[in-house]
This record gives sequence, structure tokens and C-alpha cells, in this order.
Amino acid sequence: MPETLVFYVLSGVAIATSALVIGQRNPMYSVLLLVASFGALAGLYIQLDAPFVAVAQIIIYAGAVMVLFLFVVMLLNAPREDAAEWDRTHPLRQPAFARFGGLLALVLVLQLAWALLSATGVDAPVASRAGSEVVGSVRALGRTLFTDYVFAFEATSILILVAMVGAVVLARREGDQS
Amino acid sequence: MLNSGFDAVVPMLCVTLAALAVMGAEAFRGKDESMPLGGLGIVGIIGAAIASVLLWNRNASSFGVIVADNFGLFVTLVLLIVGVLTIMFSSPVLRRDGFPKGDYYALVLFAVTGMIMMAVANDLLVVFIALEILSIAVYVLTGIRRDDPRATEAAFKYFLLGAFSSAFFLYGIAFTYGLAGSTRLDRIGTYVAAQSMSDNPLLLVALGLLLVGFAFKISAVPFHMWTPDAYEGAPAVVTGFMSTGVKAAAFAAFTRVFLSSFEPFSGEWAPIVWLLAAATMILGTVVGVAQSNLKRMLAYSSIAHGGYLLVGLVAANQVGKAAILFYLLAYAVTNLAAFGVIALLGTKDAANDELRDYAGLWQTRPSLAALMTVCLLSLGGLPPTAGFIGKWYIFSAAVSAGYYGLAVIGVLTSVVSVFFYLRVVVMMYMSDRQAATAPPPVPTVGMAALVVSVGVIFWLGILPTPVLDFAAESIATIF
Amino acid sequence: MLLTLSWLLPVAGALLLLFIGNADGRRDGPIRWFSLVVTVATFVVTLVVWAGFDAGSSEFQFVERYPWIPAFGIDYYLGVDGISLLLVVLTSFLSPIALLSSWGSIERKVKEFSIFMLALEAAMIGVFLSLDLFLFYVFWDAMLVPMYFLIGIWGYDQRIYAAIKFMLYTMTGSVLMLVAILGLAYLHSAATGTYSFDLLKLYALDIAPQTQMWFFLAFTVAFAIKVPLFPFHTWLQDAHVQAPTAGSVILAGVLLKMGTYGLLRFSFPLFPEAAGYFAPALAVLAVIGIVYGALVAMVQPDMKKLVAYSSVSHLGFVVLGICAMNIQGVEGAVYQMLAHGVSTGGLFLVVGMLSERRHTRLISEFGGLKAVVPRLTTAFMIITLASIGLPGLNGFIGEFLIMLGAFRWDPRFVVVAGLGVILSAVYMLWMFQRVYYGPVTHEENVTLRDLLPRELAAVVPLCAMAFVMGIFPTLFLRPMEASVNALVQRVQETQTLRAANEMQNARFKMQTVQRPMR
Amino acid sequence: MIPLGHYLIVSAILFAIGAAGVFLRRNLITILLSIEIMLNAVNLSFVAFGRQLGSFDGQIITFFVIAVAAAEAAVGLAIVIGLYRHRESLNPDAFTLLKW
Amino acid sequence: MIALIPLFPLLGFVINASLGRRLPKAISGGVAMAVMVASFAVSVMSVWDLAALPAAERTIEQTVYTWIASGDFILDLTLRLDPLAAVMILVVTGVGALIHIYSTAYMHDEVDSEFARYFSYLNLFAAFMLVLVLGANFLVLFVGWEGVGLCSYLLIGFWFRKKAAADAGKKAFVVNRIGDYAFVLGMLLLLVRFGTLDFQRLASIVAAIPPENGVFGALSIATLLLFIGATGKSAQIPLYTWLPDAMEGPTPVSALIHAATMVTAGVYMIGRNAVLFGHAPETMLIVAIVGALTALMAGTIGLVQNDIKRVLAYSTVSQLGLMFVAMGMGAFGAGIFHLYTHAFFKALLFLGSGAVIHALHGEQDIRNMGGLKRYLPVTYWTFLIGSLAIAGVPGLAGFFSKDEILYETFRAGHWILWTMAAITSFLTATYMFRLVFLTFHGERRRDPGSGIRDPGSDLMPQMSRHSGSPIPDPGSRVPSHDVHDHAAHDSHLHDAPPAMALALIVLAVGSAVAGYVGVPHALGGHNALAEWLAPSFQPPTTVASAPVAGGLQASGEEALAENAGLELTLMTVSSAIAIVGIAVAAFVWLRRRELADALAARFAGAYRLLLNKYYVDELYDATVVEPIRLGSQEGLWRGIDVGVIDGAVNGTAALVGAGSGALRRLQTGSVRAYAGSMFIGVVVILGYYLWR
Repeated sequence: MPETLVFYVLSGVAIATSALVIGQRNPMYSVLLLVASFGALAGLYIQLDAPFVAVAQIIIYAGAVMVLFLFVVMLLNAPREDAAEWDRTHPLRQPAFARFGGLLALVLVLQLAWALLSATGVDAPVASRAGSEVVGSVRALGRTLFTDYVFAFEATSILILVAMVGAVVLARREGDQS
Repeated sequence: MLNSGFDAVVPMLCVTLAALAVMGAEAFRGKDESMPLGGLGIVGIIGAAIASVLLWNRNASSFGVIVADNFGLFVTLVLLIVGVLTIMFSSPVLRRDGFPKGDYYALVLFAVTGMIMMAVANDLLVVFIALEILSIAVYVLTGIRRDDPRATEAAFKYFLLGAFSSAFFLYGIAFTYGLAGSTRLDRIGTYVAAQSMSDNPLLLVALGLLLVGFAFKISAVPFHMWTPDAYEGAPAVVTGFMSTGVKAAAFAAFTRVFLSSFEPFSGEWAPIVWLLAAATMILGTVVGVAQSNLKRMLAYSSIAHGGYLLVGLVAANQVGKAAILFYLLAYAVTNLAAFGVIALLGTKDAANDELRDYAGLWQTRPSLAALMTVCLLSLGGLPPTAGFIGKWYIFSAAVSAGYYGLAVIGVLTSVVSVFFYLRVVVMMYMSDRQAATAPPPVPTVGMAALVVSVGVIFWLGILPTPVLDFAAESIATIF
Repeated sequence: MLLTLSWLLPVAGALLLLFIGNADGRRDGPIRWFSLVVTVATFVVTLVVWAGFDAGSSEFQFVERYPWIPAFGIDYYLGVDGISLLLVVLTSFLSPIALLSSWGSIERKVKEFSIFMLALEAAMIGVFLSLDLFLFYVFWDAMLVPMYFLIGIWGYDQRIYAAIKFMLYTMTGSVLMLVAILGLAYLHSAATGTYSFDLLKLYALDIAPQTQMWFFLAFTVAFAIKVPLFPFHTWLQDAHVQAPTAGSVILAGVLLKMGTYGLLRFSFPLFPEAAGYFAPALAVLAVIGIVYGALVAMVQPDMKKLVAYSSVSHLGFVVLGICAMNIQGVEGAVYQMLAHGVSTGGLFLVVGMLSERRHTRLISEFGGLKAVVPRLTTAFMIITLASIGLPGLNGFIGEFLIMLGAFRWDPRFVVVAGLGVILSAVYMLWMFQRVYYGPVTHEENVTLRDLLPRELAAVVPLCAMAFVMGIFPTLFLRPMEASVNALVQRVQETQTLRAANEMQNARFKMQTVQRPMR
Repeated sequence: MIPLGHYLIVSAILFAIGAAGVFLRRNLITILLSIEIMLNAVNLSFVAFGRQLGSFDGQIITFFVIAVAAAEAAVGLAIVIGLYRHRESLNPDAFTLLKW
Repeated sequence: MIALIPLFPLLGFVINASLGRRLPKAISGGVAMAVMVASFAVSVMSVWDLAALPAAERTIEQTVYTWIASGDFILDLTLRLDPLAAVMILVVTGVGALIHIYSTAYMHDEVDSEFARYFSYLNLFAAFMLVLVLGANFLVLFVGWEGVGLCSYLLIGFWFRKKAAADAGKKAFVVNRIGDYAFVLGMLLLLVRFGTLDFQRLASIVAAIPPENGVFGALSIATLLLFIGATGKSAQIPLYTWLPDAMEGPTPVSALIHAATMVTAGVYMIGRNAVLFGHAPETMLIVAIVGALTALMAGTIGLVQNDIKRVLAYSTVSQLGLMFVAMGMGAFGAGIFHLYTHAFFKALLFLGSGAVIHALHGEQDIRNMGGLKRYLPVTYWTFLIGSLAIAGVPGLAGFFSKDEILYETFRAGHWILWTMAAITSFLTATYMFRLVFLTFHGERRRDPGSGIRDPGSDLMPQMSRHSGSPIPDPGSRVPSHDVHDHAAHDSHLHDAPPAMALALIVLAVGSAVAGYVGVPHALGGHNALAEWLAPSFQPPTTVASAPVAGGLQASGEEALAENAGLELTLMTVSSAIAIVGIAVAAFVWLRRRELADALAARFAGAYRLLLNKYYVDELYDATVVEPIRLGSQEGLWRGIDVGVIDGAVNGTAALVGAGSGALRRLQTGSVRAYAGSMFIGVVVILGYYLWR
């Protein structure tokens, strides 16, 4: 069945690119790979009848946030890792630590997978419930957003304001305060 | 505007407006024109306080996600006190160290907003957003001294781990939402109540992940690692602020989520929290013994105090909930005052927060030494101070819930903690000053704040009845 | 009202001093006089209490009770019975003397010193007065702080170590007691539905033996550390040796009594069955302490250390008497508390005077002083004899009654404890002889000055007290009689485990006659 | 149709990858990216759950999460810049002034 | 009334102690004497009243006040005068008064303050001694018992600058304490067993129960404990070692405390509890044996001592031993009789020796004396009378009392004890006259000569009392007791000054005639003293009933008939023994001095053994004193206290510190490590939930 195939392809791409992101020494490539992974995720969203989220994902994430990252990477023309001398001598450099982290991640996956598989109701296909036809209509979504979630929405505005102020305070050049 | 559907949000609204006003004033003021920005913030906070007092016992709720019940309001008031004291301690420090005043106050006020929101939120999503608001504000405050590499490093560590933990927290929310079909605490509660204890692994996973998120914010072992570094690196006032405000807000949400929604599962999470509490108390005190930097020492001590608060959470009975509230207040005032002293002793170029810097303080600044001593004794839980009543309250909760083991660990660790509090006292009173330079003169505002807090400490220690009743009343309405 | 006054007076004095500026020590003189007056006034107040005390009744008298933290049934609840009355009087009697003794030795920070002394007195009196366990604990812990500062600031070279050790060691015990107190209150609420820290209500509570064991241990360890009972005594000599004279006087005179008082007021009556079960073990520790303390005291080169260890020995007697839990034993114990307060307080006083003159406490630094300071010698002699329990002086009555009581309980303990009587003579007289007899061996000692009038004023009351207590013990025994009777009744009638205990050592006991012993 | 569990497992794997990234990489930027990966994994779960439950909530929450992620990214990057100012490095292990 | 008896000396003490340092010698000494004389007068009057009463109820009781009242234990401070007490108070006040008089002269060289101090102590001693003998129950007796111990401590160490004196004082007190420990235990046992400490009540209670023949019951234990107390006070084996050292005190003190009164307290105590001891035959036997052994041992030691006071001290020990033999035999009357006579002649002898020392300016070594007869006639003749009396020469005081003891012992069938006692009396005669001859006869000897020095004694002649005090201070104006060059003086050695002479003469008369109150029936007397004392040795109100074991059967007529012959025989034997002893002494030390040295050389081992007092002191030091001291210092204090216990305390602290140091290292500062710990936490918590 096609959508199954699509699902596997997309999730495969997402996982692979994400894995490459962290398997990558050059931050530049990492950012680009992450964009790819986001695209794959967007595909999954569409498959889940959440086109709006998919669009937002592409525009905001891949478009805005990742670009911000790119800027920073270029601004600092970030050196490849372990360029500096101290890096070789640092106790945490030996891969044992990294392996340990990977191991933990593996354990986490196994735990979650085990929990999911042993859980009831997750093997049911998605959207098997009623009301699936309204899902995806942007108007309805907007209505919900500005009724049920209006407070969260306002709160988020404060959050973004704080983030702005913070970013300004922190990133401002020396000397020119106030 | 009260009695409308919005009244529950009025307190945080006041604070937010104050923050915006500060920003505006900062933006529009002339180059060397000085404005009472701190005063502005205090005005807003006082307004919020009045609002919350008016809201008392009305159990108001807005948008269905904000519930201004007495519990939330009590914490709100505590947070407002924290805010006021922080501003009072900050004003001389700002002038001294030349922080960007407007941004600073705005961030403090936004942080307070986020804390209040967290305390009164009735929806996991809102809790998450509030958490992010206060976290981001505090990250920035931590690193506000940009010329200081330590401060920046502290901010970075705090930020990175905070983001890491909030990812877990969010994941927990996701599972909860997936199972309960909503993020509203009441609906989660009804769902959880319907579940049988242990045949629902996903719910347990969700529980665990939420636990992790909160445990990080209250810096419970082993999620505490960020605390000493962040506290040491941040400016003393900010440390005082986050060591009290963030903890109070996080505990409010923690208590709300785990003692209302997940109350039926207490059999599931109590053992874990028991372990967390024990580990936190022990490690906090034991490692505190070896510290030579006062801020770091107090950081560990505040970790330990988080452990004591967890004991109240484990007890999970009426006494415990009230105890948490009272302890939050006592601890907030005391700890803030202690960090206030540290802040007031620092200078622009020297933090003066090493233990040896306090040698012979008795000779040079007797009043400061005395006030600091009171704070330390209160932290150590000696009568007749607020800390003693708080500890007694917490442990009586544990005992009445049958957790004698925790109580014993708690009292013994508090003895150990007394040891390092006493080290400071020894420095101040019993050893002679080697630093030639006398500490800076004490500004009036800071002194006033100190005197007030010490007064509160004694008041809570000698005549705690009104506040105790207040706390008991607060938890009576919910849960 | 009188009781509140008795502890509030020093507090008020301390607060008043707090606001007197004395940075340059200009006002030292007035401050000294003021604090002395305050303590004397306190003494007068307690005497008034004694005067109004009805020796006939075993009830608590002068009871004052106001709700404090109603939510937890915590009251501000004061009262005296025969036992606490005398200890309160002892406290207020020793405090002025201690202050007086400090006039010569404390030059710096006189104001703070006086403040701490007054606070200390207040806390100690409060401990003896409070009938509410919570209030008791508050005073109990509050007392640590001023003592800590007294040792730590005005002490000798090792003072900081000693101060911290004192604080932590005693706190470790008391926090465990706190847990037990909370447990009691919880049991009360479980039984009656309301929390209560009211001692008398808690007496009435009946507690499962198993629980009693734990709570008893928690309480008793706290008190044993304070006493100090044999294995818990090592904080004592450090604190004693390092504390300034006034501190040692109070420490030896009153603080140690708080431990034995606690055993008497809380451990035994609250948990009678556990008490019956543990009494022999406690007695064994006490007896070990008696002999051990004496033996170790014998070989001390340092006068204050010697006296400190002698306290271990003397208080072993007190604990032994308490464990006997019969009328003579307990009365003897209380009497010995008073006697020890007077004689050992006096010993520290005179030793302190000596060490202030020569700035050393080593016995080897002295010798032949009898020829140089006859008055001091006489005082020292009297107090020495008092503390080795010479009949006609205060020490004897208590020791004899304790031994009598213990003998009626289990003679084996007395056989060992009696050795303490021998050894006390050995170490005290040996010290006395090395310090005062023989030729004057150190040139510095030739010019030592004899007691000043001020010092005389401090010493004479103690010596007089030693005689009065030795010759007219009934003055002090009568007030406590009723209360001790009630206490012993309460403990023994509820002791079921005790019966088994009796069985166990029945063959060592001889039946005692019922008719009054004349 | 694909069972819900599949989506959840995918998101779990992504989450774990992100978590592992925090350890594997010694570059602040990449570490921030890993955290972004974790948040996105959570988003996937939200959407999947929402779809399963047949409500918008999941999608809406996703928006908020994206906003939060953006805010965190902004502040985080600002801090990174500040760090880089102090010490010409992006290696997290280079910043150990504060320890013990 | 009788309360006044102890109160007078107490008054004297208060006066002299409080303002004595400002009074001139005349006044302070006068006060001291006056109160003693007054006390003596009151005693005489009260004894007169007592004698007026019929024999059955001869007790005068006075309850001063209730001393201790604790629950069912109520103890009154009661004084009771009965025949036994009567004898004692007369001795104490009488002899005491004389010795006070004597002291005014003897101590005259002390400065005022010291003088007053001396007399205040002396008065205090008298007061306590009177309380001791008048006390109506054990506790009151114990007050006096401890009080006299204290005074002896103070008086032995009177010359406190001298280390030897101070040590001796402490030794006396501590050794006595050991006895008191047993004494207290005995008291407690009696109290708990019989419910009273009053002598009369105890007697009547015990009289009701059968004697513990063959069994060693509570009563035997109690009495034995009491006896151990007595051995401490009365210097019997094993606690006698303090008495010889006690000679460090001023001689009058030795006379009053360590000869006449205090040391006899043990004997008195047994007499006072005759009924109790009578019901514990096992204990009685022990008493007798210990007494006999002590008597013999002390006698042998006395034979070779060279210090005049030490000889007397050992003779005191041995005489006390005899008294205990009598007590052990149940011959309480005899024991008290000997106590009474002994008080006279031993006090006399000591005072005499004091006169000699006074005359020789502190010389105490008899090897440096001799030929003093013509310089000190009064001293000589009185001393001679005393020696005859103690030797038991017929007609003098000692004869009657000692003879009665021997007789009772023999009649009780303990012929071994009798032999020991007889040997003792032989030794007594010998060493006493050795003393007399070496001191007063022969020609004057200056330098110590070739005699073996007495190493055990601190009394080397050349040591002055005030030696070792490098700096002059008010108390230490060197008095003329110091050793000067004899040559300067022995031309005009002055005899005892009047005050001393008076005391000597009066006591000499006493020693001569005191015995006649107890002339046995065998000699046609009627043993007045025994009859007088009789009620005291029997349970109250049962005088008529069967007498206590061995009490005084001599008084029964029929007993008299068959015993008279035996008694007379024994008398002749013992008189013979005395005479022979004197003869031997005369032969060896008067005729052929070299013989003594020859003997000493011949039996060098034995001689050294005796000279060093059987090395008992050394034995005690090695086996008891040193082990305890070292054990406490190294084992208990350094080892257990500092090492183990305090080590544990500080160890806990160190442990926490170490843990802190280790745990803080987890805080490596690397943010990834922090994340790691968080991650571990997550995995563990989830694991707990999933694998649970």
C-alpha cells in the first residue's frame, strides 16, 4: 500500500538525516541535514492530515529558525570540532563517554518502544475514530486556537517578548549598554 | 475588572504591565536621566498582591486554564514577596555593577509573571509555557554580567540543561495528552482516577518524564548538577531570586500536578520521590560541607532544602501540603536575605563571596554579620526562626504519614548542614580579618530589605500561627 | 505570670542591651552592673516562686497556659513542680555568680557577652519550666546558640573546635528527639483526633511497647549526650576546657542537669515500660561512667579537664539514681543535680580564678599556693570536700540517697558505683595537694594575689550553699517529695516489663521492710 | 492505515537521537540542533496523538512548541555568541571554570 | 545538754578558723583550751547524770533535728549517751584537753595564723570525734567517722610545705576512704535488710534472730564490711599502712588522733554494735585473726625501727590489734578496757617522745639520742611509767586490760591466738624498753653512727620540716624545730616546759591508776568497768536476758569460781612475759649494744625485711597504685577516651568530610557530564517503572 511505503520512506529519511546531523563534524552540514529531516517530518505531518502544521514546520522551522542557525554558524565561522589543542588533552575527549551517551540513548529507545508495544490501543490505525473529516480544516483549527488556547497564545507572546529582550541583552556588543 | 472572566489573571497581568512599563520607560528615557524603574516594578507587584488578596477564597478561574485558588494565591504572594525583595536588593547592585537597569527589571518582572502563571496554571501546556517564560528570563539574568566569563558559562550550562530537561518534560506532556486526550489537569485527573494502578506503561512513562521535568527545576538529585554552577556564576541577587522564586513556582506546579491529577498514582511515584528526597537531602548537605565559596555553599544548601520540600510532597497529606507552602515562604525569605547579604558585600570588581572574605566581619560590619547569622541559623533550622518552624512542619508531615526514615535522614542532614552554616559564623565572629579593605558601606534600601526579612524570619519563628492557618486554609480549597 | 517573668526578664535585659551602643567598650562597667542586676532580679523572682510553692501537692503550680499554635495543639504552657522548681532556682542562683566571675576575665565585647549570658539563662529556665514538648524543644535548641557563641568567641585556644563539636554533638541527639516528639504528637492525634504536645496529656497516652522502645531511645540518647552518659561524653571536656570561666560554670552547673532532668521528666514517665526495659542497661552505662570518669579524671594534667571528667563521674550517680526509680533514688538524683551544680560550678569558678591569674590550667604549673593565697585555698578546699561527698557538705546527701535507692533496686550497681567514692577522693585531693601543698615551685606564683572582694562575693555564696545543703537537706528534699512520689508512682504502676526484670535479678535483691526507716 | 504505534516509535527514535547528540557532539551549535531534534520528535507524537484522538489540540500544541523552540534557539544562540566572545571555542568541554 | 559536748569544740573551731589569723597565740590557744575544758566539764556532768540512772535504762538521748527525710527513709541527727559512749567522751575530752594544753607549748614557734589554724583543726577534730562516739545511728557515726578522717588529713599535712607530710595526709585519707567504701556498703546492707540505722533498734531486731552460726549470711556480710571500714580507721591489716606515715604530723596530733582517740574508732564501732557482731560468729573469728596478725606483725616491725615516733606508731598498731582480738573473742568489755587504758599510756608516750623531739630540736632518730635521762628528768620518768604500763607490768594500767584480753582469748579456747597475743605482749615490752634504753640511757650519741638508715622513712634527721621552700613567705619563718648542731645545745638541753610537763604528769598518773577501774574478780576487784559497760553490749531492755556471746561471763558468780584459778595463772604468765621482755631489752640494748648489731648482721635478711616493714607499701604500690594510674593514663584516657570514643566522634566528622570531598568531584564542570547524570536519572526512573 502506498501510504505505508511513503511512511516508511519519510520516517526513514527523517531518522537517517537526524542521525547524520549528530554524526557530522561540520556544523554547517548538520544544519542543512536538519532542514532535510524537517522536510521529511513535514511529509509525515501531511500524511497525518495536519497540512497546516506541515507548512508551519517548513516556513518557521526550516525557514526561520534554521536560517538563524546558519547565520550564527557563519558569523562565528565555527571551526570544525577539536581543532584546538586543549581538546585532545581533555579527559572527556575519549570516545568512551560518547559511547556511553549512545548506549543510554539506545536504552531509552528500547524502554519507550517496549512501553509502546506493551501498551494497549496504539496498534489501532490512526484516525480510526470519529470526526476525522473535520480534522485539517484550517478555519476550525483557528477557531480552536483562539478560543480554547487564547491564554496560551497570549502567554506565548510574552515568551517571545522575553526571548527577544534576552537575546538583545546577551548578544549586544560590549560598551553600548542602555 | 474583578468578577469578569479574567479576574484570575489579574495578578500576573499587573506584573506583566509593570514589566512592559519598565521597558517603555527605559526605552524613552534620556541618556542620563534616571528613573525609579525599580519603584515602578514594586508598584506593579503591590497591585498584583492587592489583586490576589481580593481574589482570596473566590476560587476564580479564567480561560479554564488558570485557577486562582488559595493554593495558587498563597504561592503567588510568596512569589511577589520574592519579587519585591529581589528588586530592593538589586537596586544598589545595579547601580554598582552597571547592569542594564530596564532590561534587568523587565526580565525580573517577566520571570515573576511566568512563576505566577506556573503556580496558578491548570493546564500542562500552560505550565510548560510558563516554565519556559521564567526559565528563559532567568537564563538571561544569569548571564547578564556579560563581561564575566563565569556568568556566561553559568548561563550556558543552565540554558543547555534546562532545554534538555524541558524536552523530556514536553515528551511527558505528549504522552499524557495522548492518553488523557487533554492537557487540562482536571481532565487528566479524571482519566488517571479511572486507570488501574500499573497496567498502563505509557501512563507510567508519562509520569516519569513529568517527574524528571519538575525534578530538574527544583534541582533534585541527580538532576541538580546545573545548580551549583549556575548559582555560583550568576550575580548574587539573581542567585537569590532563582534559588527561591524558581523553586517556589516549580514546587507549586509540581504539587498541583502530582497531588491533584496524579494523586491516585501516589503509590507509583511516592517511592521514586522518596529516593529523590533522600538523595537530595544527603548530597546537598554532604557536598556543601566541602565548599569554600559562599554562593556555592548556599547553592548546595538550597539543593538540600529542595529535598526537605520533597519530603513534604512524599508525605502527600494535608499537613504535607500546608507544610510545603509554609516552608516555601520561610525558605524564600531566609535564602533571599542571605544572598542579599552576599550581594551587598560584593563590589564591582570583587564578588567577595569566598568564605575567607567574611573573616572578622563582626568587627567591621556588626549589623550585617548579625543579620547574616540569623539567616544562617534559620536555614539551619534552629529556633526561634522561621526555618525551625518550617522544618518542624515538614517533618511532622513525614512522621504523620509514617515516613520515619525520611524524617530521620532529614534531621540528621540538617545537623550536618548546621556545620557549614556555622563555618560562616565562625569566620564572621571567631576569626580575625586578614583583608585590609573594609567591605563597602551598606546602602539603605538593601539594609531595609534585610531588616524586613529578618523581622519576618523571627515573626514566622515565634508567632507562626496566622501564617500556618493561612497555609492550611490555602490547601483546604483544592485537592 | 511569675514564671513568664522569670525567663522573660533576662530576655528583656538582653534586648535592652542590644540597643545600647558600646562599640568602643566605654560603657562596659554599666553594662556589667546592669546584667548583674537583671540576673539577681531573676533570682529574686524564682525565690518568690519558691516561697509561694505548695510543697504538699505533686501538681504543677504557677501554671500558665495560652494557645500558641492551636492547629497543632501547641500551647505556651509553663508550670513548676518540686523537681523543676529547684533546678530553676539553681539556674538563677548560678547565673549572677557566673556573670560576676566574668568581670575580671572578659575585657572585649562585654556587651555581647552579657547578651549571650542573659539569653542563655532565659533558655535554660525555659527548658525547666515548659510543660509543652514543643516549647521545651524550642528552648532546648535555642539554648545551644548562646552557649556556642560563648565558647567560640571568648574561649581558649581550641575554642572553635570545641564550640562546633558541642553544637553538632548535642544537636545530633536533640534532632532525633524532635522526631520522637513529632511521633508522640502524631500518636496523640491518632488516638484522640487532635495533635497535642501537652506533656500531661501525653503521659496519659498509652503507647505500644515496641514504639515505646524507639521513642525512649530517641529521647534518651538526646539526654544521655547532654548528661553526658559514658560513651557520649567526649564533647564535654573540650567544651569545658575551652569555655570561659562563666561558660564552664553554667555548663557544669546547669546545662548538664538538663539531660538528667529530661530523663526524669520525659524519658521515664512517658515510656515507662521501655524505661523498665532499658533501665538496667542505662544503669550499667552510668556505673561505668562513674568509675571510668573518675579514673580518667585522676590522670588529667589539666585542672579543667579533671573537673570535667569528674562531672562525668558525678552525673553517673544521678543517672543511676534515676534508673533505680524509687523514692530515695530519684530524690537523691535530684539532690545530686543541685549539689553538683553548686560544687562543680564552684570548682570551675575557683579553677577559673586560678587559671586567670596564671594563664595556665596545668596542675604542674602550680604548687604550694596555700602559703600564697590562703583565702582561695580555703574556698577550694571547701568545694573540693563538697564534691568528694564529705558528710555535712552537699555532696554526701545526694550520693548516699542514690546509693540507698540503687541498693534497694539492685545492690550490684552500688558495689561498683561505690568505687567512685574512693576515686573521687583520690583525684580531687591529689589535685588539691599538687596545687596548694608542697613548696612554691614557680617564681610567678609567689606574687599571685588572693581573692578580691568581687571574687569573694562570687565564691562565698557557693561555699555557704554547700554547707546549707549538707546540713539542712530537708529544706530541699521536702519541696520535691510530693512530685517525686507522684513520678515514681506513675512510672512503676505502669511498668509491666519491670516485673520480668525483677524476676531476673531477684536473687540478688533482699526484701525491704515497709515500715519507715528510722 | 499505519498504526499509531509506528509514528510514536519513529518519534521515540528521533528523540533518542537528539538526546544522544547532546553527548556525541562537542560543538555547541550541533548540541542546540540536537535539542531541536528532540522537540520535533515530540511534535510528531503530538500530531500523531491528536490525529488518533481526532482533535486539533495536538496540532495547536505543536505550534506552541515551535514557538518555544524558536525562543529557545534565539536565546541559546545569543548565549553561544557570548561564550564565543569570551573564549574562541564552541566546545562545551572548554567551559569548566565552574566546577566542584 | 549532751549536744553541747561536741558543740563547744565546734565553737572553738569556728572562732579560730574565722578570725584566728588575726588573734595572738595566747587568745587562740586559750580559746581552744577553754572549749575543750568546757566540753570535758559538760561530759563529766552528763556522765554523772547517766550514772545516776538505774543500770537498765542508762541512756540519755537527744534528737537535735531531722537530718534527712526522703520517702520512707527518715534519719534524725540523734546523740545518745550510754555507758560505752560515756567512757569514750571522757577519754576524748579529757585526754583531748590535756593534749591541747600540751600543744600550746609545743606549737609555740609557729606564727600566729598557723598556730590558730592548728588549733582550729584540733578543735574540729574533737568535735567530730565526739559526734562519732555520741552518734545514735550509723549515719551520725559516719559523719564523725569521715570528719575525724578529714581532720587527720588536715593535721598530718599541717606542715604542708613538706612533700612527705602532704603525701602522708593524702595517703591517710585515701586509705580511710577505701575502708569507708566498705563501711557504707555495710550500712546500706543493714539499712535495706533491717530497715533502720539506729544502733538500739538494730540491736533489738538482730537479737530476735538466731546467730548466723556456720552460715555467712547478710548479717555476716554486713558486719564484715563494717569491720573492713574499721581496719581502715584503726590501721589493721590490710589498711594499716597509713598510720606510720601519719607520724609526719605534729607530735601532739599523733598523740591525740593516731594513738588515743581516732584510731580506736574502729574498736569502738565494733563495741557499739556488739549484738550485731555477736550474731555473726564467722565475722568475729575474722576480726580476731586479723587483729592477732596485725598485732604480731606490727610488733615485729616495731622491734627494729629507729624513728622514735614510728616505733610508737607500730606499737599503736599492734595494741589496736590486741583490742580487735578481744573484740573478736566477744570480750567487748576487755577490748574497750584496753582502749581506755591505752589512751592514757600511748598518749603519754607520744607526748613524751614529743618532749624529746622538742628538746632535741626535731631529732627523731633514736640512734642519735641516748643518755637523755639526766637532761630531761620529767620526760624520762613519765615516759618510763608509760612504757611500764604498756609493757603490762603488774599494777599499772596496761597490765589489767591486756591481761583480761589474754585471759578471754585463752578461755575462748583459741590458744593459737592466745599465743600470738602473748608473743605480741612480749615484743611490746621488748621494743618499748629498747626505745627507753636507747633514748634515755647509755651515753649521748651525736652522729647517726653505723646503724642502717631507715630507707622507708622520709624522716631523715637532716631533713627540716620547712625544707624545699625556696622563697620566704609569711608562713615559713623557720622555727627552732630545725636541726642545729647538737654540740651547741646538748650541754643545756631544756626539759619539757610547764604546759607540756603538766600534761605528761597527769597522763602518767592516769597510766598508773587508770587500770583500777577494771580490777578483775580474781584479784578481788569487781571489774567495775565491765559492769558499767555491760548494758551497751546487749540489746536494749534485755539486760536480764541471756548475755551476748562471751559478753561478760566473768561477771556471773559461778563462772567466777571456776575461772579464778585459770585467770590467776594467766596473769602470772603474762606478767612474767612482760618482765622477761624488759629483761631481754635491758640485756641487749643496755648491757651489750654490740649484740644487737651482731644479731642484725647475723639475720640480715630478716632484719632488712622488718626494717622495711615487710615491703608492704612497695607491694601495694606495685600491685594496686601503679597499675591503676598507668592503666588510666595510657589505657583509659589516651587509649579508649581519646583514641576510641573521641576517635569515633571525630571519625564520623572526618567521614562526612571525606564523602563531601569525593562527591564534589562528580561536579566535573563539564556540561555534558551533567546532561549524562540527568539522562541516567531518566533511564533509571523509566526503568523502575517498566521493569518493576
